[in-house]
Amino acid sequence: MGLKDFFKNRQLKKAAKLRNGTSTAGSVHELKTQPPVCDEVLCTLWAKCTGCNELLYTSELKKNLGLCKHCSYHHRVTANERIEQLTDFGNFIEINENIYPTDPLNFTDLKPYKDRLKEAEKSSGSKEAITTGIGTINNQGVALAVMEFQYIGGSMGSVVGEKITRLIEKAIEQRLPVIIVSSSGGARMHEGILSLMQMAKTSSALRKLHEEKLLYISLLTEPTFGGVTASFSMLGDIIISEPKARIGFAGRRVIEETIRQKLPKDFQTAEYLLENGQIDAIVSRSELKQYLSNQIKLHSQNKSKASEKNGTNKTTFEKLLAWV
Amino acid sequence: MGLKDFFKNRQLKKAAKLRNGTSTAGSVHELKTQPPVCDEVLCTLWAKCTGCNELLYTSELKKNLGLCKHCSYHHRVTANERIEQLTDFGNFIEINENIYPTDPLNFTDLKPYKDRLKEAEKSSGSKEAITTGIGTINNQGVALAVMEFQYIGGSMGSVVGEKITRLIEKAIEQRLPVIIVSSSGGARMHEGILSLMQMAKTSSALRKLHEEKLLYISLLTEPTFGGVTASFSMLGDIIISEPKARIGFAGRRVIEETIRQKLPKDFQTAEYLLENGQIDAIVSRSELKQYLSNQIKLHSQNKSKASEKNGTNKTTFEKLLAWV
Amino acid sequence: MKQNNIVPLDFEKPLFALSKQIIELESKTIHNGNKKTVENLKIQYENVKSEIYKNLSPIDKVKIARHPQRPYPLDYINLISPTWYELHGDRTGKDDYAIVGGLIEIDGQTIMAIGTQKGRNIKENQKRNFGMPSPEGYRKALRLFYHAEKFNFPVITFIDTPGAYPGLEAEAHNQSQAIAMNLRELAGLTVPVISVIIGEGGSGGALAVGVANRILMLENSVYSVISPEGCSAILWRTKDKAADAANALKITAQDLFELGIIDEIIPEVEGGAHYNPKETSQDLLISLKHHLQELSKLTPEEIKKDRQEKIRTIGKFLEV
Amino acid sequence: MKQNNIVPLDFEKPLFALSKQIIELESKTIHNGNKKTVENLKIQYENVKSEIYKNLSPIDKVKIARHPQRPYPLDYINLISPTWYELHGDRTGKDDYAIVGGLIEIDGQTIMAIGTQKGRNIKENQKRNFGMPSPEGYRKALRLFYHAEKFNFPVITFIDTPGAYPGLEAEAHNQSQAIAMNLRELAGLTVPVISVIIGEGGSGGALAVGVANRILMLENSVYSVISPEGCSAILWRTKDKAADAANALKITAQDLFELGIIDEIIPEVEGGAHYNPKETSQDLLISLKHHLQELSKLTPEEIKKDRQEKIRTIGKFLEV
Ligand SMILES: [Zn+2]
Ligand SMILES: [Zn+2]
Repeated sequence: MGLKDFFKNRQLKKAAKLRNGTSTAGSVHELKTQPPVCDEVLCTLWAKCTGCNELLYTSELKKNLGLCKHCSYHHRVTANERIEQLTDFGNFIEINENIYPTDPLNFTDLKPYKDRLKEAEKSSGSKEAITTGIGTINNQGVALAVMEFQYIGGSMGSVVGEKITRLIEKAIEQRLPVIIVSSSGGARMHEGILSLMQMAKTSSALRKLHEEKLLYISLLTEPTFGGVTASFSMLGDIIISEPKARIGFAGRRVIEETIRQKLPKDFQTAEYLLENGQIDAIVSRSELKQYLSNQIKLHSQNKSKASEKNGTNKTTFEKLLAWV
Repeated sequence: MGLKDFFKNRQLKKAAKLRNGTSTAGSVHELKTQPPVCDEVLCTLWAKCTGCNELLYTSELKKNLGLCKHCSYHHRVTANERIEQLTDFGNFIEINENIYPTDPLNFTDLKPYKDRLKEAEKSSGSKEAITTGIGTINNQGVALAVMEFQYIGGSMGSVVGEKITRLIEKAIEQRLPVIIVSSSGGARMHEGILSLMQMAKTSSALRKLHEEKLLYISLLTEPTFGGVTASFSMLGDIIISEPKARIGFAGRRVIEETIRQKLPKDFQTAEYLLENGQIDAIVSRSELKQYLSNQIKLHSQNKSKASEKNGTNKTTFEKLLAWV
Repeated sequence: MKQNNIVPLDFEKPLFALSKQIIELESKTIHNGNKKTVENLKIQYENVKSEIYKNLSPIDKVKIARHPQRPYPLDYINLISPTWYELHGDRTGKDDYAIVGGLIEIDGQTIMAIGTQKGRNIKENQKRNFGMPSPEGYRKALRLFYHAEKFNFPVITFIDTPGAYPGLEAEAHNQSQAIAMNLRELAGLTVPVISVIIGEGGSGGALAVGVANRILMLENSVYSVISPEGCSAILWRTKDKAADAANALKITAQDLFELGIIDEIIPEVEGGAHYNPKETSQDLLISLKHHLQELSKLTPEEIKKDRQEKIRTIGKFLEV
Repeated sequence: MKQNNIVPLDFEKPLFALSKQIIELESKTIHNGNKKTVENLKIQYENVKSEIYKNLSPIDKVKIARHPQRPYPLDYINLISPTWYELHGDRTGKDDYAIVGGLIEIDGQTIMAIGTQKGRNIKENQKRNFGMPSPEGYRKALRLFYHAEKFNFPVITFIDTPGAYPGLEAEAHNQSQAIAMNLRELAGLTVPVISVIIGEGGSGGALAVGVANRILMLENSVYSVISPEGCSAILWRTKDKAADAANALKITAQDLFELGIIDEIIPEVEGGAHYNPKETSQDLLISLKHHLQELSKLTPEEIKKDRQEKIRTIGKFLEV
């Protein structure tokens, strides 16, 4: 059995498993019924490492979570791959998957926004720049959002804002920790002021989450910029990043033009942010699931002590499904 | 009638006025029954301005609130003078005036601490490095503390900590705004760890005041350093300073020795602090009473709107006396 | 007809030329009877004027919004309040002059006023960084928001900024987090917050002091996710399509009102508020009083809920 | 008797000399029967040892507290917890390595651990600034205090610092305010706070992470309003009277226990914790568990009140 078949098989199994479990509105996540979506680099037999230029088997790269075996460079992965990497096998169910972008401003630049949306869906294999859902990480329930950079640069328009907001609301309802994996160029200009206001909307939802004292872990990945960094991404109780990811508010070029000087090479890297007190830790993708799992455990065990008598603390995926 | 007689007369009048008003535990503030205490500079006929070296009539200087008429340099004034400048004529009553320092560590350096205390009382005319009490500022009640730098460099030992703490507790009890006028070299070494802990004690009291949403204005005057700056002085809702006052945590010399470089001339001045975002405003002594009065009004009028029907908002000193 | 030393914008130039002609002709014709020509010119002037100002394009409004003589927050504060006690600093290392904050009074009530403040000349703009705040400015604002909540002061923010400053130190000091925290904490305030876009509402840098119960816009102000120039550069791949971008982005007060983002448009005098700051400020004051009055009927929890619900509904999408 | 590569302090030198003598003699006398001399020397050694360590002066304890091999916060954290997730940064521009903070576990309970951290060598000390925190370090700690309160984590602080850093940037960034805010906010926390002075408790810089429900001190640690050297320079007007100052200031664990400032003295092995960090850490852990257990019986409000009342009573004065 080739690797591709293996993946396909595995996904079909998951899909079956999920279908049996779900009887409510939430439908099974796209990932589970379609073959993995690859960008041009990853789908050819060989890929060149962005970090060290070495040639890598794409299949091997994929198996290795997108990490280069030579230099550990963290290549971008799709939202679906990320979800697969982080959640327990088969234990993720997408919510609010039927929210689609519109063209509220009737926006046209060199090309109509409507066309861009269609192209983005086709090239990214995703319906918008984010996937949200409920799943488990080492048997602990979690509300998870993962941004899809391939979809118009992971830009935040009304759909991204709405999906994140609903995910947070769901987390509050179900007392779940929230994890958001960011990767974005910022706000989506084509939706004008409406996209700007999604910064306020998501932050306002996080204010409620904060008051509810629920954990929010923000994971920053290559690249995270603009209105996304300047709203939900920087509001984590714990903020972590993958190594070498570029993160900032303004783009490097804009800053260089403004201040008329060259910026240091490591400027706006995860390492720079750590040095400048902006993030809690840099976590390698290979340790990410364990890290998140342990943080969730550490942040829930004191509270759960009181409710110990009520039995085990573990979240079964079946319990979660009932909530969706 | 000479100026000195005028002052004396005025004080006696105040004392009489106060005595008539008070029938409770609080006793009349020292200021009202003793002649004003002058340091060497102020009590001679002429004084040399610290700011511009011009010669000034000390009597005129005093009348001018300690400000040089040539360069506006703000000369240090005693706690009693400060109280007189800020509160309404005759409307200040000292509280907790019968708390005296002891020598808990039996401390002796080149001289016993006990001797230093006696000398300090003699040279400063004050019983400790602070005077606290209740008064009115333009008919608005206020809990006021004024530090006396002449008393062992305004250092904070157990008495200063206790008096400030009690004043804050009184303010909470009587729903009064708090004003603390700082002038201090820091903690009083001769009381060792006990003096250090006064930083925690006063800050803890301010935490309660904060929760009670009562206004606290901190006025920094030449000089304010060390454990005083690093506790109650920097915790004002509003923090203001007199012009050119030197304020900081570590002393200039210590820093120069540590970093082995000369410090900028304006380092640790009020102007430097304003530039560096540490204080709200620099207020000239001649405008200080009006400034404080207006801030108190601004901070009380929204709340009092609700209680408008209950009649006037003004605090009579008689009301205050009943609380002491 | 006198332009009060107002610097004309490009589209106003015909008007200024006409005005000059009339004035010249008038002084010449005092003693000969050539009144008819002047009368005609005056009629022409009025026609041109109403046509120009009736048909302002979005990019024209951008120009008015950025007019160097446009009133700034401190001008409005000065015109609407008898009191102004500025409060300075973030308490941790800097006083950012691109953001001003302090106490004002409206109807005997204390208000926390915050504004993004541009400079009037080069020197002042160096100090105020052309109205582009640093993280420390946003943190100063946050401190003052908390202060306002503690003492039950409604908050009014006056917004006129090209955006948050894109600089090295700004990034090093976490501009993103400073803005994000303001968004979150503004959403949670239990005192009324009213924001007024008085000039340029520049993206996240404006929103960071603009999460409010009521958002008002002056008639000729604009509010956008990105500057027309920036949008042009990115989407049109040229800097010359700013006018097109300004159209496409829907950034005028009228657009935002129609999109349901803002609550009220404050009228300006013909040509813009800089022709008569006093009049505009009085209209603004009336509106502020009205909204303050309305919001004063709500409990603290209701005020917070009102704001959060307002924000919650923003966004257009299709749900199937 | 083996000194495990411990660097001797001046007053320990006779002991180290004896030890060396014994070891040399022992190796020589294995084959001849000169056991008696060795026995005598060993008895002498024990006598000298007990005399030295029984009569440690305050300044001797200062030396032990500053011993370059003394265990630091990260050593204790490593020895008492299976878990250590360090959390970095103040979120506004700097991660101060002179203060470390993160999550540990004790008895299956999550604890927020904060420590002032010195470096072991020159390079590490450059990074950690000899354990002297900057304002950013205190603000990182404050962020973590709030984090702890939000998630119901007790806080344990490990204190070993000469004091807050007296530097230009530290003043520019408002060292005073950073310390003061920590004092105030620590006083208000509703989760248990336990502080352990494990080495030098240096003035306000130590107190800024030391306002606690329970204050523990290791036997040879010191806690003072000013360093003995600083006190000597100011009050004796010479740097040579540090020993006298150390006496006068009452800075040892025993002194502070008698003054009612601290709640418990954790014993160290003879000579100091650096002779056996493991043993000291186990004693510390037992004590921490005990106090955590006790404090867990209180409600959040009681925890806060307990701390505030403890602080409230400190101070000696005469009231007539
Ligand atoms: Zn590589
Ligand atoms: Zn002078």
